[in-house]
Amino acid sequence: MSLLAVHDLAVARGGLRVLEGVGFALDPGQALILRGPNGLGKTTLLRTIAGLQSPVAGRIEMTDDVVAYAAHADGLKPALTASENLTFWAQVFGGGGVDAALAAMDLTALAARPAGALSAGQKRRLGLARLLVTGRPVWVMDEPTVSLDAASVARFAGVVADHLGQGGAVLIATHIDLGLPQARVLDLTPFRAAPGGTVTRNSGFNEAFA
Amino acid sequence: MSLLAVHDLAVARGGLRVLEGVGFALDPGQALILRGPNGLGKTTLLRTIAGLQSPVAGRIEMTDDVVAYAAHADGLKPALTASENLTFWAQVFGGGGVDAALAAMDLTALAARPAGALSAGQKRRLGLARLLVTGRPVWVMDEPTVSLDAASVARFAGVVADHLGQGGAVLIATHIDLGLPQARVLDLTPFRAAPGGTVTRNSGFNEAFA
Amino acid sequence: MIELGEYAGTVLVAYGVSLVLIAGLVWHSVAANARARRALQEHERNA
Amino acid sequence: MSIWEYANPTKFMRTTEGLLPWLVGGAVMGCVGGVVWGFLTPQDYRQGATVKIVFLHVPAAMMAINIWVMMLVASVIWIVRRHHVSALAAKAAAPIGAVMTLIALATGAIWGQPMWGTWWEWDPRLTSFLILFLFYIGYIALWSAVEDPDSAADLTGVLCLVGSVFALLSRYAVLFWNQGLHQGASLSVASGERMSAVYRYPLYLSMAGFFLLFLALLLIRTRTEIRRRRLAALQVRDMRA
Amino acid sequence: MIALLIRDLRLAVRAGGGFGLGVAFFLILSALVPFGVGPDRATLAPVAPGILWVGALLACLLSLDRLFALDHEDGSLDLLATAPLPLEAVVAIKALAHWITTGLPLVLAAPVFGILLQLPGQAVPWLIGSLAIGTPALSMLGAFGAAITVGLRRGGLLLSLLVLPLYIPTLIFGAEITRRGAEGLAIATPLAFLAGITLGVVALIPFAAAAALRVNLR
Amino acid sequence: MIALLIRDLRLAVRAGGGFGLGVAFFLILSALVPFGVGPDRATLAPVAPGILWVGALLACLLSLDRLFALDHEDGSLDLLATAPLPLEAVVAIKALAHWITTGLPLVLAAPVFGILLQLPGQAVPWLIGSLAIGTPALSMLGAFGAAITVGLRRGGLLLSLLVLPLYIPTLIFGAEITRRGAEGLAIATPLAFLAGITLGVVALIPFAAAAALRVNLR
Ligand code: HEM
Ligand SMILES: Nc1ncnc2c1ncn2[C@@H]1O[C@H](COP(=O)(O)OP(=O)(O)OP(=O)(O)O)[C@@H](O)[C@H]1O
Ligand SMILES: Nc1ncnc2c1ncn2[C@@H]1O[C@H](COP(=O)(O)OP(=O)(O)OP(=O)(O)O)[C@@H](O)[C@H]1O
Ligand SMILES: [Mg+2]
Ligand SMILES: [Mg+2]
Repeated sequence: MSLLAVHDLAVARGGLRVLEGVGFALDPGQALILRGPNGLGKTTLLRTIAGLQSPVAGRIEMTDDVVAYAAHADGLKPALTASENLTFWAQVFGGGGVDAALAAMDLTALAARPAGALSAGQKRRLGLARLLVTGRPVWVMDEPTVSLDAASVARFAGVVADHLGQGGAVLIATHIDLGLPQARVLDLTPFRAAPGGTVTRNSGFNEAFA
Repeated sequence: MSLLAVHDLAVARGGLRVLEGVGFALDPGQALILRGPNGLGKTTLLRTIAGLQSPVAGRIEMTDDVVAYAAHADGLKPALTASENLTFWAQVFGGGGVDAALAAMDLTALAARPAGALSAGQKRRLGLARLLVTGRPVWVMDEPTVSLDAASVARFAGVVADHLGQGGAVLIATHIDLGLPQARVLDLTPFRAAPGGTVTRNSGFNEAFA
Repeated sequence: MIELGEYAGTVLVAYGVSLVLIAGLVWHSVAANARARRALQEHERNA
Repeated sequence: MSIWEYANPTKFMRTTEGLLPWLVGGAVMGCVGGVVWGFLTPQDYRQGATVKIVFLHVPAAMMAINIWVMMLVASVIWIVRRHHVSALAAKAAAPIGAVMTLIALATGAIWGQPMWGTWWEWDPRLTSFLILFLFYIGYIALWSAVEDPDSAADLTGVLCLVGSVFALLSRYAVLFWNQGLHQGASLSVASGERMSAVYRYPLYLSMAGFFLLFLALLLIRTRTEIRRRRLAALQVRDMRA
Repeated sequence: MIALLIRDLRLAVRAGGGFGLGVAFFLILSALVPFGVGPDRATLAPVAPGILWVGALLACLLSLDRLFALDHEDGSLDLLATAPLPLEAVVAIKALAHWITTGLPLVLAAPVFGILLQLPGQAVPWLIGSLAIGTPALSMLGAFGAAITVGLRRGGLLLSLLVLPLYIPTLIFGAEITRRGAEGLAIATPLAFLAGITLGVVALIPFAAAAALRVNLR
Repeated sequence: MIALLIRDLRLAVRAGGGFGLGVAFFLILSALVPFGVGPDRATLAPVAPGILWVGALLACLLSLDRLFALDHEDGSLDLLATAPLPLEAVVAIKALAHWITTGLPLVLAAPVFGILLQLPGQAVPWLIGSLAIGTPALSMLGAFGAAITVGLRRGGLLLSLLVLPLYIPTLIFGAEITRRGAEGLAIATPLAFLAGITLGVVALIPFAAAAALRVNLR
C-alpha cells in the first residue's frame, strides 16, 4: 500500500487556485521530486499535504501522523544550542536518536553552539537533522538544499537514500540537482490551474467570490 | 584603477578569526565568485566588505558608496507592494529606474502585489531587482540564486552580464553554478584562519583572552 | 548587654537584612570566582 | 611604564593576586570594626537606638552613588581606549552597586517605620535612590541579555553614559516634584556640631570598611569575569580546531 | 508536553533574564504612578489597589505579544502544528510558561509594590490572593489574543486592543477584592466570581486559541 | 530621508490601523483605571493628570518595541546601514515616524480622555500643551532603547526596563504642568525644564542610538 496518495488535488493560495488535477502516489522506498518554475504553487502543494491548509478539491490519502514537514524556514531557536533544538523536536515527536541525527548531518562538533551562531548552511543542516528525529516515514521538504555546499548536498543525498532504504519515502520540491538518481521527477507545470478557475468550495455557494 | 581592492584581509566572527590573508581586486567589468564549504566565512567576508563590521587586519580599498549589498535576507516589507518596496530603495540610494528593474527581473506583472504574497523565488527576484535601483557599481551578493528556478537564474546571469558591460563589478558567494562564464572563481578554503589564531586588536592587550 | 530600648526590633532587622544582603553578595562573588577558576583549570589541564 | 599596562588582563591578574589578601583583610577589619563599634554606641536622645542604623545606611548610600560614578569612568575608558579590563570591571561593579543601593533602601525603609511612621515615603532622596536602583537593574539586565561580550560592553557603556545624565536629571526633577522629609548631609564641613564624635568616628571607620569591601569584591568579580572570558575564548577556539 | 514547557522556560531565561523582567516592569510602573500623581499618601492610598491590578495586567500584556509571534516567524509554529501534539495543548502550555515567567513572580513580589504605593498593610494578603487567582486567567486570555494576532506584523498594539476588554472582568473583581480587603469588608462574592472566571477561561480558551492559530497558519 | 519617513508611515497604516492603535490603547487604559480605582470623581480627579501622562508613556512604549526589530529581522536594517543615509538620520526619522503615528494622535485626542477621567476643564489646554512638548522626547528616548535592544529576541520587556527610568524626568515635569494648570498655579519652571529636556534629547540621542545600532549590526 502507498504511504501517501494524492488524487486529482487542487490547491489555492490567496483565494486563487494555483494547481489542479495533481495526482501521485508514494510507496515505501520511493522518492518524488517536484519541479516547476517560481510561483507555480509547489510550496502551496506541500503545505496542503502537510495538513497546514485544506485542499480545494481532490483527496489526500494517508494515515495520520506519517508526514514530517521541512519548510523554507528552519524553525530553530537562536538562543538554544543545536542539540537542545533537536532534543526538543525529538521529545515533541516522541522520537529519539538526537546524537545519531547530529552525526548524520556532520554537526557533532557544533552541538553545543547556539543555533543563532551558525552559518546559513549549518543552520540548514540542523533543520534537516530535525527530520531524522521525528521518526516519521514521509519527509516533505521544500527546497532542502538551499545554502548547502556540494559536500553537504552529497551527505544529504546519503541520508535520504538511507531513509528510503528503511522503507521511508520523500517528497521534495527543488530547483537544483540533488544527486538522487533513484528519484522520480514530476514536473508540475502541466497542472497549473486554468486562469479564471475559481475556488469552489463544496457548498457551491461561492461562485460570486471568485 | 580597481573599483575594489582587498589586501591581506582577516575577518572574525564570534570573536574568532575565520579567514585571513584574503586578497583580490575587482576592476570594472569583472566578476568574482567566492567559493568554499559551509561555515568557512564567506558571509563574514562579504559583510566586512559591505562595511557592516570592521576587518581584524588588512585593508579594503575603495571609494565611498560604491558597494551595494544583497544579504541572505531580502529586506522586503511584506505589507508594501513590490513596486513600493523598490521605489523606497531607489529613493534612499538616490537612484531610479524602478520600472526597468522590475522588467529586468520579470516582475512587472507582480508589481502591485504585496511582497508578503510572493513565492520564495519571486521574493528573491525582487530582492535582486533592488541592486539595479541602487545605481552602485559594485554588487556584493550572498547566495543570490537561492530558490530561483532555471529560467530566473539565466535571467539573473543576463542582468549581471549587462551590469558588467556597463563598467560595473560583482562579487558573489555561492555554492551552485551561476552560468557566468566570464567570472573568475576564488576558492577561499586556503585562507581559512589557522586554529588558535586570536583576534588581536590594535591595543595588543588581550592575550589573556585566548 | 547592650541596651536597644523600644527600637530593638527595628535595629536588629536593619542589621539582619544588611548582613544577609552583604553575605549573599560576598558568597556569590567568591563562589562564582571559585567556579570560574576551577572550570578554567580543568580546561587547561585537558587541553 | 604607563598605568594602562594594568589594563592588560594577564598583568592585572598577577598584580591583583598579591593585592587581594590585603584588601580583604582591610575590608573585614573596617566593616566588622565599624559596624560593631557603631552597634555599641550609646542611644541618641532623640532617635533612640535607631541611630545605630546610620553605620550601615550612610556608608551603603555613599557607596551606591560612588560605584555608579566608578562604572561611568570605566565605561568611558572602555569606549575611548577599549581596555577590556575596564569594561569587565564596570560589569563586575554593577551588582555590588545594586546591593549597596538595596541596603540603603532597606535600612532606610526599616528606619522610616519608627521615624516617619511609614515604610515608604516619596521623599526626594529615597526616590532618587529608587531610580538609581532601576538604572542598576537595567544595566545588569542588558549585560546578561547580549551574547557577544564586546557588543555587550559597548551597549552597556552607551547606556551608562546616557543613564548618568538622566539619573542626574531625575534628581533635579524629583527635588522639584517634592521637597522632602529626609535630613540633609550631616558629614559636610559645616555640620560638625550636628553629629557628635561618638557617632562620627565609628561612621568613618564603617565607611572605610565599606569602601575596602567594595574594592575587594570588585577585584574578585573582575577576576571572575576575566577567567570566564578566557574560558569562553578557549572553548570557541577548541570547537573550531 | 513537558518538553515544550521546558523549552519555553529555557528560552525565557536565556533571552535576557526572563523571570525578573515582568517584575521589573511592575516595579517601574508602581514607581512611575507616584511621579505622575504626586507623592501624597492621601492621594495614593485610595487608588493603590486599582493601580496595582492595572499594573499586573500591563506587565502581563507587555510580555505577551511575542508569545506565538517568535515561533511563527522562525517557522517553529508550522512545525509544531504538524507535530503529534494537539494545538490546544500547545496553547495551554505556552500560556502556562508565560504565567510561570510573568504571573508567578508578580504574585510573589506584590507586597513590595504595595508598600511603594502606600497600600494599607491589611490589604496585602488580599492583593496576593487575588493576583494568585486572577493572573492565570490573564495569561490564558493573553494567549488567545496572541493567537489571533499572530500572523500580523506590528500586532503588539492590536493585541492590547483585543485583549484589554477581555481583561476587564478579571480586573474589576481582582481590584474589588483588594479594596474590600483593605477596608475589612466581605470579599466572598468577588472572590467566587474571580475564581469562576479563571476556571472557565483555563478550561475553554485553549480551544478558541487553537482554532485561531489554525486559521492564521492557513 | 523623506522616502524613509513615508515608508514608515505607510507601513504603520498598512499593518493594521497604525494611527488608531496608539489612541485606542490610551482610550482603553483611561477606561480601565476607573474600573480598577472606582468611579468616584473625588478619587479620580486628583489622579487624572498623572494617570493620563503615565498612559501616554505606556502607549508610546507599547508601540516602540518593534521600531527597529522588524527592520532587523527582515534584513532591511543591514541594507539601510550600507545606504548613503547616515544612521543618525535613520534613527531620527524613525523616531519622528513613531511620534507622528503615536504621539501626535495622543495629543489631539487627549481632551476626550481628560473627560473620561474627570479632569477639570481648565487643565485641558495644559494637558495638550505638555503632551505636545513632551511626547517627542518619549519617542526619541524610545528609539534609543529600541536601538540598544534590537538584536535581542524577546527584547520587549528589557526595552521597557531600560527606557522607563529615562522617561521619569519627562513624566514628572509633564504631569506637574498639567496638575499646576488644573490648580491655576505658575507653570513656567516645569515648562522650561520639559522643553529643555525635549530639545536636548532630540539633539543628542540620535548619536547614541546610532552608535548602539552600529554595535548591534556588527
Ligand atoms: C529608603 C530610603 C532611604 C534612602 C535611599 C536614604 C538615603 C540616604 C543617603 C544617600 C544618605 C547620605 C547623606 C549624606 O551623608 O550625604 C543618608 C543619610 C542619612 N539618612 Fe537616609 N535614606 C533613606 C531613609 C532614611 C530614613 C527613613 C531615615 C530616618 C530617619 C534616614 C535617616 C538618615 C540619616 C540620619 C542619615 C545620616 C546622616 C546624614 O545626615 O548624613 N534615612 N540617607
Ligand atoms: N498570500 C498570498 N496571497 C496571494 N497570492 C499568493 C500568496 N502567497 C503566494 N501567492 C502566490 O501563489 C503562487 C504560488 O506560490 P508558492 O509559494 O506555492 O510557489 P512556489 O511554487 O513554492 O514558488 P517558489 O519556487 O518561488 O518557492 C505564487 O504565484 C504566489 O505569487
Ligand atoms: N554569532 C556567531 N558566534 C560565533 N560563531 C559564529 C557566529 N556566527 C557565525 N559563526 C561561525 O563563523 C563561521 C563563519 O560563518 P559565515 O556565516 O561567514 O559562513 P559562510 O561561509 O557564509 O557559510 P554558509 O555557506 O553556510 O553561509 C562559521 O563557522 C559559523 O559557525
Ligand atoms: Mg516555494
Ligand atoms: Mg553564508
